[in-house]
Order: sequence, then structure tokens, then C-alpha cells
Amino acid sequence: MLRARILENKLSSLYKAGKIVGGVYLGRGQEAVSASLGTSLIQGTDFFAPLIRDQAGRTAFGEPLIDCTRTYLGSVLGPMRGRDGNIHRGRPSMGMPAMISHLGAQVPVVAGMLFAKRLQGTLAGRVGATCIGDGATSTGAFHEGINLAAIEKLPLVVVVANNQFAYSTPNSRQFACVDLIEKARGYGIGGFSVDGTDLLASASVISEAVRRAREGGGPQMVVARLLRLSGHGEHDDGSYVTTDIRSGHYGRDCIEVAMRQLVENGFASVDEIIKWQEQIVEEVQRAVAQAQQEPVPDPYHEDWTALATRFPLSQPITPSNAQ
Amino acid sequence: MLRARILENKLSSLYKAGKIVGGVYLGRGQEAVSASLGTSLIQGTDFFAPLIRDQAGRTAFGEPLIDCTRTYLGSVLGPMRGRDGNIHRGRPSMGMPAMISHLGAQVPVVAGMLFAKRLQGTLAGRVGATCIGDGATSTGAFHEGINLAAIEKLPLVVVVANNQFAYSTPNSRQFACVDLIEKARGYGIGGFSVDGTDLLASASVISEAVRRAREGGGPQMVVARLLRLSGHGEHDDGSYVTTDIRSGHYGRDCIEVAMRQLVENGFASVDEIIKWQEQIVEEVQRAVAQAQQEPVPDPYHEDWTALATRFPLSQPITPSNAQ
Amino acid sequence: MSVTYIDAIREAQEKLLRDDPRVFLYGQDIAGFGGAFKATKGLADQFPNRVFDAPISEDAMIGMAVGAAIEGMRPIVEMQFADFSSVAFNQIINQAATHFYRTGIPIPITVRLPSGGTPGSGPFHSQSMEGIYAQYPGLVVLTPATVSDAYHMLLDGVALDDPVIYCEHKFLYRWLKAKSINGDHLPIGQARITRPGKHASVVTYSAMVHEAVRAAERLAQDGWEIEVVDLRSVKPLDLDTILASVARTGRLLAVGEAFPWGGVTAEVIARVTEEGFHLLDAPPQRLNARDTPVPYHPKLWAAHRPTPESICEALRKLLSF
Amino acid sequence: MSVTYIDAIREAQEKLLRDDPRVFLYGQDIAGFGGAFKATKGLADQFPNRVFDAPISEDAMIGMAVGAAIEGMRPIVEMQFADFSSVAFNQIINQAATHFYRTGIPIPITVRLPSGGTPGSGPFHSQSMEGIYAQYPGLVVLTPATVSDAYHMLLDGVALDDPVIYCEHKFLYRWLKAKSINGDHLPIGQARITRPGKHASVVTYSAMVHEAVRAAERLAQDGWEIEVVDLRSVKPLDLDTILASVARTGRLLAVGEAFPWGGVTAEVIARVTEEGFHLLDAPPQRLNARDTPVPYHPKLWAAHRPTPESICEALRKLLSF
Ligand SMILES: Cc1ncc(C[n+]2csc(CCOP(=O)(O)OP(=O)(O)O)c2C)c(N)n1
Ligand SMILES: Cc1ncc(C[n+]2csc(CCOP(=O)(O)OP(=O)(O)O)c2C)c(N)n1
Ligand SMILES: [Mg+2]
Ligand SMILES: [Mg+2]
Repeated sequence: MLRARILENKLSSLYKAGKIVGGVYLGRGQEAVSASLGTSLIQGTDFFAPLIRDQAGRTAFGEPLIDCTRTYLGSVLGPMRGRDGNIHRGRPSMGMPAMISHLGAQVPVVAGMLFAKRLQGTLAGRVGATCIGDGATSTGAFHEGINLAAIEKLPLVVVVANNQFAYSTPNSRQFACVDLIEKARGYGIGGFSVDGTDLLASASVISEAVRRAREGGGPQMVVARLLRLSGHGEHDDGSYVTTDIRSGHYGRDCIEVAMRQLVENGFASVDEIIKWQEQIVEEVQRAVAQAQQEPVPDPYHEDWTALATRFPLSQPITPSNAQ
Repeated sequence: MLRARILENKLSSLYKAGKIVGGVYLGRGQEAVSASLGTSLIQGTDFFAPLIRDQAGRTAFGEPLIDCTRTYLGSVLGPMRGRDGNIHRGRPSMGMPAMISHLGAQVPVVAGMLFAKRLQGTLAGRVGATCIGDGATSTGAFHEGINLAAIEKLPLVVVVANNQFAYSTPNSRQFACVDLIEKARGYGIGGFSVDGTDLLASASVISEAVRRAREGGGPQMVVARLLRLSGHGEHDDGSYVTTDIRSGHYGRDCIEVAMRQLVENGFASVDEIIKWQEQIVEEVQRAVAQAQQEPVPDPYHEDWTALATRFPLSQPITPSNAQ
Repeated sequence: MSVTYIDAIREAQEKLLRDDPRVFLYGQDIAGFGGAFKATKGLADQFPNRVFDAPISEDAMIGMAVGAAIEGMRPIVEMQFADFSSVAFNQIINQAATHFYRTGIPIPITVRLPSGGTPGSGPFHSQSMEGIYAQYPGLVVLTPATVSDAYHMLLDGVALDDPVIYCEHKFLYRWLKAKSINGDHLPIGQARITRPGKHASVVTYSAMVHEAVRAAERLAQDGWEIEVVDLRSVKPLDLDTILASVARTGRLLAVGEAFPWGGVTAEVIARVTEEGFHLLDAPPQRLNARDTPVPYHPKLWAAHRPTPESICEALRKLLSF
Repeated sequence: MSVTYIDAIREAQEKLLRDDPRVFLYGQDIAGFGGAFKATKGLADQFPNRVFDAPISEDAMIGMAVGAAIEGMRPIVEMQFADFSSVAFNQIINQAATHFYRTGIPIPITVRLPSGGTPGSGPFHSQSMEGIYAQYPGLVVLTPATVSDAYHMLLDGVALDDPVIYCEHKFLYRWLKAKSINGDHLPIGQARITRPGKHASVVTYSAMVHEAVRAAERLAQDGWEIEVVDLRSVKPLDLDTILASVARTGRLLAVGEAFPWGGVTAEVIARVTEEGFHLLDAPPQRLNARDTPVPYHPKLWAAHRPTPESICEALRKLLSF
């Protein structure tokens, strides 16, 4: 999560310097939750569909730094080759689907990935996870996707990061239940709540939810309460978040809380953390520098086709790997 | 509800005789619930968006018999003028919207009708209601519509007729919660359960839900448990409903239960009921006979335009009733 | 013995399930019940755990199929009616259609859309959406008009690596019969000359192929030889075959059952006039459904869509230039 | 002082709220925040209880607007981006568009779609959906290209009794400025000759009008007089003005920013060739975006959509026939 924070701070200053292609949406304040999910998952086995505030989860799941900087800086060598950008990047073949913007739409996709594994007889021990915001719980896609996963009893973990706002819209204009976790029962799935500014709490609750899903308990929903510590995107000053909310409990910085927890529990010393920080800053610098000197996409080398099939076909095709 | 049953029996035999235009979808077994809702509503004040199994609710809300027979028998004088049919018929200007087929889609429409009344300052004392099946609770439209109504705290009553099947699909392939009513809490709205084969129970629970909504309690959801006593449509023999289910508690006929209740509670004598029946049979016959002798739509008299505006316009238009 | 169009669809799915372990079927009421139109009758019994009843969640059905395709499966999703794909629109056009371009990972899903009008079906059980989906890059849109095409194009469509919108016409389901399922097998993307002629070309697809052939038969009595071109796939569109036909006849009428603004007929005419303007001896004409929702009453419905009569009329006008 | 295109949209909404008590605004983040693009800035303060933040529920937003319209209101719904209307597709095309035909009760809702590409916006924040919605009977589809049209067409659109899809181009928001909001006010359904000419007609709309004018200016240096026709509304389509232009020039190029299959340019060409074939001295040409999702990187994006260069090239080809 520290890596994510440092990386995102760098992205933010690059954005302000006009160096970024497209928008910048940060996960500041949400790293504890996102990282807890990412570290609970096993790359190569599990699926993880990150959303816009999941830099920490991506890093924890194993996404290389360079995938990020290449995309933000417009290198054609990035995973999306300039065709799609920044927060949309993914590597579906490595278990990390590339989100579309439409909120909620990744929920059934992860369910389908798991469904495939069941049909292939390799589901055991695997989970699929995705994060989602409070606002996205209002989408039909979220509802249909979770319900479908519940019917199929798939090992899907949905972490709802309730950061109290969807862009500028407060929870009061987004839902009317007392707590989003009350939805879990209505879907017949497991439900957990946690203080998302508390790394240890988040890690323990989320890993428990992941464990239950992994062991056959069906879909699990975790609602983490927290606050986005930046604007919706870097173009937004987030002035609609009142000082009351900012200075309240959820306004505290999960990174600071985490550092304290690490030190207090003897997981790391202050010196060690400072050293990590320095290391990460350097890694980030390197990844930025590398991406910056790479070529950008060239329209003349684009093949400009959206189809995998090259028409016209001279004869009917037969499936390549049917048996 | 008796009227609805007799009318629908007639429609069923007309269908078998090849006299009906389009399909026939009956509410047999669901009349107690539908009628309870219809009688709890006030025509001219309230809104009612009936669905495919709501003949009883329509009649109770005040829809004339002739609207029904005209539509089924293809008279051009029916409310849809041959442009749309049977179960889709409505009279939106009389508070009864005309459903589209897409399940769940009427929920936000009723919410919008109520929202308009709030803006116009005439919401007080009014409710809007719609029925929906167990299957339709899986739609994104249902989810978004109820959630929106809950946020706006609109006096919307949604009656879920859980007849255990969506076409042939059993509840177990439709949702994973123990009872659909558990969804109410997740939306932050009122929730009621009732045995939908029991008229007195249905009437009391549904009228209570309507009362709460009318008095400002926000959206209410009623889940009625029952069984469809016919196929999905008259083309379907419903053979997927096992004898176990048919002979179980919810397999009983709500009309028989209701008659018994009426007689036992001294609301009506058996003789009176028989007299009603005879009267209704005659009314239905008349409505059928009248519709049958009316003209069918004539393509040469159709104006074949889907727009209210007649283009081309010779000059910019000004709103007709702007102030 | 004869096979119907819907038999062909069922047979194709049976063969796919038998031959390709990556294939599974997902749709409302398609398992035990065999589907609203019985296109999957018996398949759940034959192939346990390969045919699944879906909840009424079209958007999630497609999303789930996309996820399964990412992981190597080849799902076939049945929409109960094409019209209901409107609630799955986002997953189809934004998730499935863009995926290969964005990520390089293909999404070989096939979405079966029971399409087109039948009497008494009304505005929400009659739509022809091929011209909507064809607008989107990344989709292949198939519109079989014959029993054998219904069979082969479903097999071929599932074999393609791209998302396929398979528009099967409900009117043809039981009405259209053939002696054998194994007719002339053309590759996807190639049109067929259904009936050769020399005075005018009717370019059409799906159920309208048969109405066009009827119109051609009537005009044959007056000595006119009308060529009927069956597009088979509306995206990709086989411009070569169309241009060759127009080169022979000099006259073009494009016929479709969809709404009149845009759509397949407009695309056909725009492509032909752009590349084959000099081949045309008369203004190319179009005939579509009327610009209203599909009406419910059979009398209105019959006047809403093109018919042999209205096709004849359009052809006579075209021939009179 | 100058007004931008987005100012005009804001002003129109302010005027509508002031003059017509039936109007209200509904959309994500449009109240206190004033909208993602600030098209409703300050309006919630000025008109308390007339401007509402919606949940992220586009389908329900439109369903709710339809219900409100049945009861006499004139809602304006803002989609945060046109692309997100894909999840409201069903309520737009099946509920709103069919309602008047089915019931005789009009649905005067206006759906504002921030449309079209801008650099770095990518596949899901750049779409041009006018050619999708225009296929549906019962919808009016507006595509203003000027500051004054943005203003007047929003006023006029809300005054129409039909559901209006108002496609406002994001690229024009702040880039396009005018001295006054009150330009030449044509009725909806009427196209405009933006620039008169005599050698060829470019028929286009929205942001592409400006690219076409730039192309025309370049070709003017070589003595070519290119006429630019701004459709203004793509449905209804003003065929009379288009035909009159083609009659003057004999040459037609249709330009659009949407995907190349079908859509506005195909409809324009099909209509012109059907009714004005004899007016054409050369094959009518089309120029659209490429057949892939809208790419993210500005370098790819600029090559994906028509540009003054590619319009010039298409015109030179057209003029050389
Ligand atoms: C279907 C859809 N509608 C609208 C948007 C535009 N949009 C992007 S992010 C956002 C707010 C999301 O809020 P939330 O789900 O709470 O996530 P957060 O940004 O707070 O992490 C909106 C409205 C979208 N992406 N998808
Ligand atoms: C979005 C959508 N998908 C599919 C259908 C087709 N369909 C019509 S009725 C029905 C079953 C509905 O089941 P339920 O909601 O339980 O109502 P019931 O018929 O049992 O009263 C289906 C799948 C539809 N009308 N709308
Ligand atoms: Mg949020
Ligand atoms: Mg049911």
C-alpha cells in the first residue's frame, strides 16, 4: 500500500505537470482495504478485477509497476497499447480483467471466470474478487451480478469501499438502508463490515471473507467504511466533502494508521519503513523514467480492427481447439 | 377476483378456440393478492401498474371489462387500438400505465409518477403500486427502481407475487436468500410477508402496506407466497410444477379459500355468491359479444407515426402550457 | 423426413456440445424446459452440467459469458426474445465487443437472438436488432435465412473467436422446412445468390429472403428476372457479391424487416453507391418496416413489414426507371 | 464577452427552469456539484427542489423520467457521458420511444448525452450514439453544432412532446465560443447551410461541422467551393435541404464521427440516392470514424475520427470523378 501511495503521489504530480495521458483517479485513503484484498489473493490461481481506486490491490496482487507507468505515460508497450487507458488496464490472461467504465459491470465477469473454472473442474481452492464503490451498488449490473453468483454459489468476494461519496453524491442520495452490508442477506451471501482506515482490521476481515469463499461458502460481501482522501479524480478538489467529515474518524489516513500499527506490533521499525519508502521512490522513478522514454502508439502501425477473425474467410472455419 | 377468474376462464376457452389475438397469460391462483392490492387503491388518486397476472387487480382498480375483451379480441376500440395487446394494455391518463414486456421496467415508472406529484405539490395521500414476480426480482430494473424510490422516500408499494416459478425456472435458480422479503431491509424500506392464497390475510397485509406508504412511510414491499394455477401462458401446460408442489399448501385455490372465508365470516351467503357468479358470467358474455362485433384495426386508417410532433415544423415551437 | 429451421438450431447446439467441451448453454428456461421455443429441447438431459437455466438478468448473463470466455469457454447465451437483449446492451456492446481490441484476448461468445415479427407478438417480442448491433466494432452479426444456414452458421459462429450476434428469425422456426440440414455451406461473411436474375437485384436477409423470392416469382410471370441476394451475415457485409449482382442487373432494391432509419438497407445502399455507382442504371431503392413500433394486431403487423406485394410494388417502380 | 457551447446549455436549462414549472433536472452530480461538465452549475441554488442528484442508476433515471412525464412534467435527464446511456437503453428505446404510439400519451423527456471524442477519453467516454437512437421510431435526435443551436435546440427540444435525445458534443463544450447565444434560430428538423459552395456538398453534424468547414477553407485555397450542410437534427432528417444542396453541387460527402457501419452517413446517402440519384455527378462518399472502439491515446484518437486532412482527401477524391 505504501508503494501504491508513493506511486500515486507521483502520478498526481505528473498530472499536474501535464505529463499524463487522460485522467488520474487515485485510491488515496483506500489503500488499506485494497491492499488487504490484493494480499489475500494468489496470483496465478485467483482472479482480481480491480476498479479505479485499486492501485494498492493491483500492486499487492502482483501487477508490475511498469504496467502502470506505461499506461499513464502513454507508452505503446503498456498492457493496453494505447487503445485503452490508465485505470482500465488489465491483464485478463493473468487473472486480472480490464475494467470497462460502466460501474458494476465487472461483477458478472468475475463470476463468469469462476463459472468457467467450475466447468473445467479446476475451481477448487480458487476465488475471484472485485472492489466496488458505494455508488456502484445502485447499478443493475451489481445487483444482477451478485445475485447470479449467489445462485451459482461461486467463490466471489465483493469488497464495497463505502467512501461515503460517489463523485460528489453522498450516501443519502445513493441508498436508504442503514448500512450497505444489509444487502448481503437479501442476496443470501456472507457479509462483513470493517473500518477501512484500519489496516489490521481490514486485513483480518477481508482475508476471512476470502477464506470463506475459497472454502466453498459462496459469495461474500465486505463493506469497508472509509473516506477518499483526494478528489474523485485529480481534476476535482472534492470541496463537497465537509470539514466535519474530513476531520471525523474516517478522515484519518490509513497509511499513517498502518505505519503506526506496523511499528507498535513490531512488524517493522520506523527506520525500516523509511528505507522501504526510499526504495519505492527509486523504483517508481525508474518505472516512470523507463515509460517516458518508450515510444507512443503510432496510428500507422495500428491494424485498426476490432475483430480477432480476419475476414474474408475463404472457407468455413473449424474450431481451433475443439476435441 | 371472482370476476377476474370468470373472465380469464372465458379468455382461456376463447384462446383454445383460436379466437384470441396474441397470447393469453392468466392470473389464476393469484387473484387474492392482486385483488387485495387493487381494492386498497383509489382510482383517480393512486397509480397502479399491473403486470401480466393482474386481471383481478385491474378489475378491482376499476378497469372496465370491455377494455379487456376489446384488447384480447382485437377490437380497434380497445385502449391500445391494436397497436399493443392484451396484458400490455393500460390507461396511463387514468393512473394505470401500460406495461412494456421487459420485467422490472414499471417500477421506476411508478416512482416517476409519484415524483411528479411531489413536484406538483399533490403527493399527499397518494400511493403508487405495482406487482412483480419472483423472477423479475433478478432484474437490474427492479433493483434500480426500488432503490431510487427508497432514496426519494416515495409512497411506492411493490407486491412481489412469489409463485415459485418464473416461467419454468424455480426459485432455487432465481435467488439465494431464504425469503425474498429479506431484500426489503437491504433497500431500507418496509417489508411484509403473507400467504397469498389467503384472501383475508392478503387483504389485511396489503392494505396495511398501502396505508403505511400513504402515510409517508416510504416504499413498502410485500412478498406473497402462492402458486400459479395455470401454465405460464395458455400455450404452456406447466408440467415442470411437480405434484408435490401442486398438492402442497400453496397449491390450494385462493378463490375457493376466499369463498369459504366470505361465507364463514358472514360477508356473503353461498346463494349470493352463486348469484354474483351468474351476473358476472353474463357481464363477461356481453363484453365478449360486444368486442367481437367491433371493427378490427385497419392499416389504411393508421397514421403510422410514432411521434406526437408532426414534422416538418414551419417555425420553432413554443411550449403549449408553459407559464 | 424434413428438418425445420429450429430443429437446425437445436441440432447445431447438440453437435457443439458433443464436439467441443468448451461450449455450454446459458439462458432462461433452456434446461429442463428446453427453452421458450424449444431450441434446446432435451439437451440438458443429454449434457448434464452443460446447459443452465439463467435468472432474469440478461446483463449479468452476458457479463458472465464474457468472463467464462476469457477463461477459455465458448458460451452460447439464449435471449428469450431478441427484444430483451436491450437490457444486456451494455455488456454486449461495451464489454464483449471492445474486449479483443482493448486487451488482445478474444471473447468467443454467441448470443442467440430470437428475432423478427410474427402476428400478434407486438412491440416487445418482434424486434430485429441486427442493424443496431452491426454498428458496433468488434461484433459479428449473422442472419441465417435457410435451414442449412441456421445449422452451419451457428456451428461456424461458435467457432469464430469473436462475439457473435446470431439473429434467428422466429417466423422461420417451424414454418421453414428443408429435406436436409446439410445444404450448401458457405463461409461466414459470404452472401448467397438465392435466385439468379438479370433485371434487378433484391439484397436482403433472414425472413425477408423468402418474401423477396415470392415477389420474384410473381414478377417472373410478367417476364422479369429478379435476382435475390441473401446477405447471410450483415457484419461483415459481402460487398463483392452484392456488387457482382448489381453489375449483372443494374438495379438494386434493399429489403429489411427492421425500422426504416439507418440499418442494414442503408448500409448496403451507401456501400454500393460508394463503390459501384457506375453499375447502377436506376436509383437504388429501399424497403423497410414502417417507422413505428411493431404493432400487435396481425392486420397492422402485416402492413408494417415488407410483404411480397410491397416488394413487387417497389420492384415495379425500380424497373420502370 | 463570449459564450461557450456549454454556457449555452446551462443558459437554456436556466431559462427552462425559470419559464416552465414542468421542467426539472435529474442526473448524477448535477445539483450542488453542478454536473461533471458544469452544465448545471448554480441551478440547484437558483431553483431549489427542481434539480436532483440521481443515484448511479441510469435505467431507473429514465424510467422515473417517463413516469414523471406521464404525469405532466418535462424532465431533463443528464447522462454523465453518452456512453452510460447503454445501461438506460431499454427504458429509452422501449419505454419512452414506444409510449406515444402505444397509448397516445406523449413522453416529453429530454435526455442529454455528452457525446463524442476528446483526446485521452478512451472507449467509454467518447461515443457518438446518435445513429443508434435514430434507428428507433418515436425518438427525436438532435445534434447541435453551434452555440446558438445548443441553446435554441435544447429549448425547442424540451418544448417538443416527444422524447428527445440531445447529443451535445464534449469537444465543443469550452472550445466553441460565440459572441451571442442568440444566433439564427431554425426549427427542429431543419438543416442549415453553414457554408455555401458549388463544387461539392459535405453533409455532416455536431463537431464534424467545424472540421468540415476547416477542410472547405483549405480547399478554397485551390479554388474549390465546398458547401457544408449542418444537419442539426439527425432524426428527423431534413432531406429537402440536403437534396437542394446536392442539386447545386452534384457531389456528396457525408461525414460523421460515429462508427462506420450504418448510422447517419449511411442514412443520408441512402435517402439522397433514392430520391436524388439524378442530381449526383459522382458516387456519393462517406467518411466516418474507424471500425474499432474509440482509442484512448490522443495519437490514435486523432487518426480514428475524421479530420480536416482526411475530409480534404475524401473531397479531392470526390472532386476528381
Ligand atoms: C453506469 C455508470 N454511470 C456513471 C458513471 C460515471 N462515474 C464514474 S465514477 C462515478 C462515481 C462512483 O462512485 P462510487 O461507486 O462510490 O466509487 P468511488 O468513486 O467513490 O470510489 C461515476 C458516477 C459510470 N462510470 N458508470
Ligand atoms: C427482461 C426480461 N427478460 C425475459 C422476459 C421473458 N419473460 C416473460 S415472463 C417471464 C417469467 C417471469 O417470471 P416471474 O417474474 O416470476 O413472474 P410470473 O410469470 O411467475 O408471474 C419471462 C422470463 C421478460 N419479459 N423480460
Ligand atoms: Mg464512493
Ligand atoms: Mg413467478
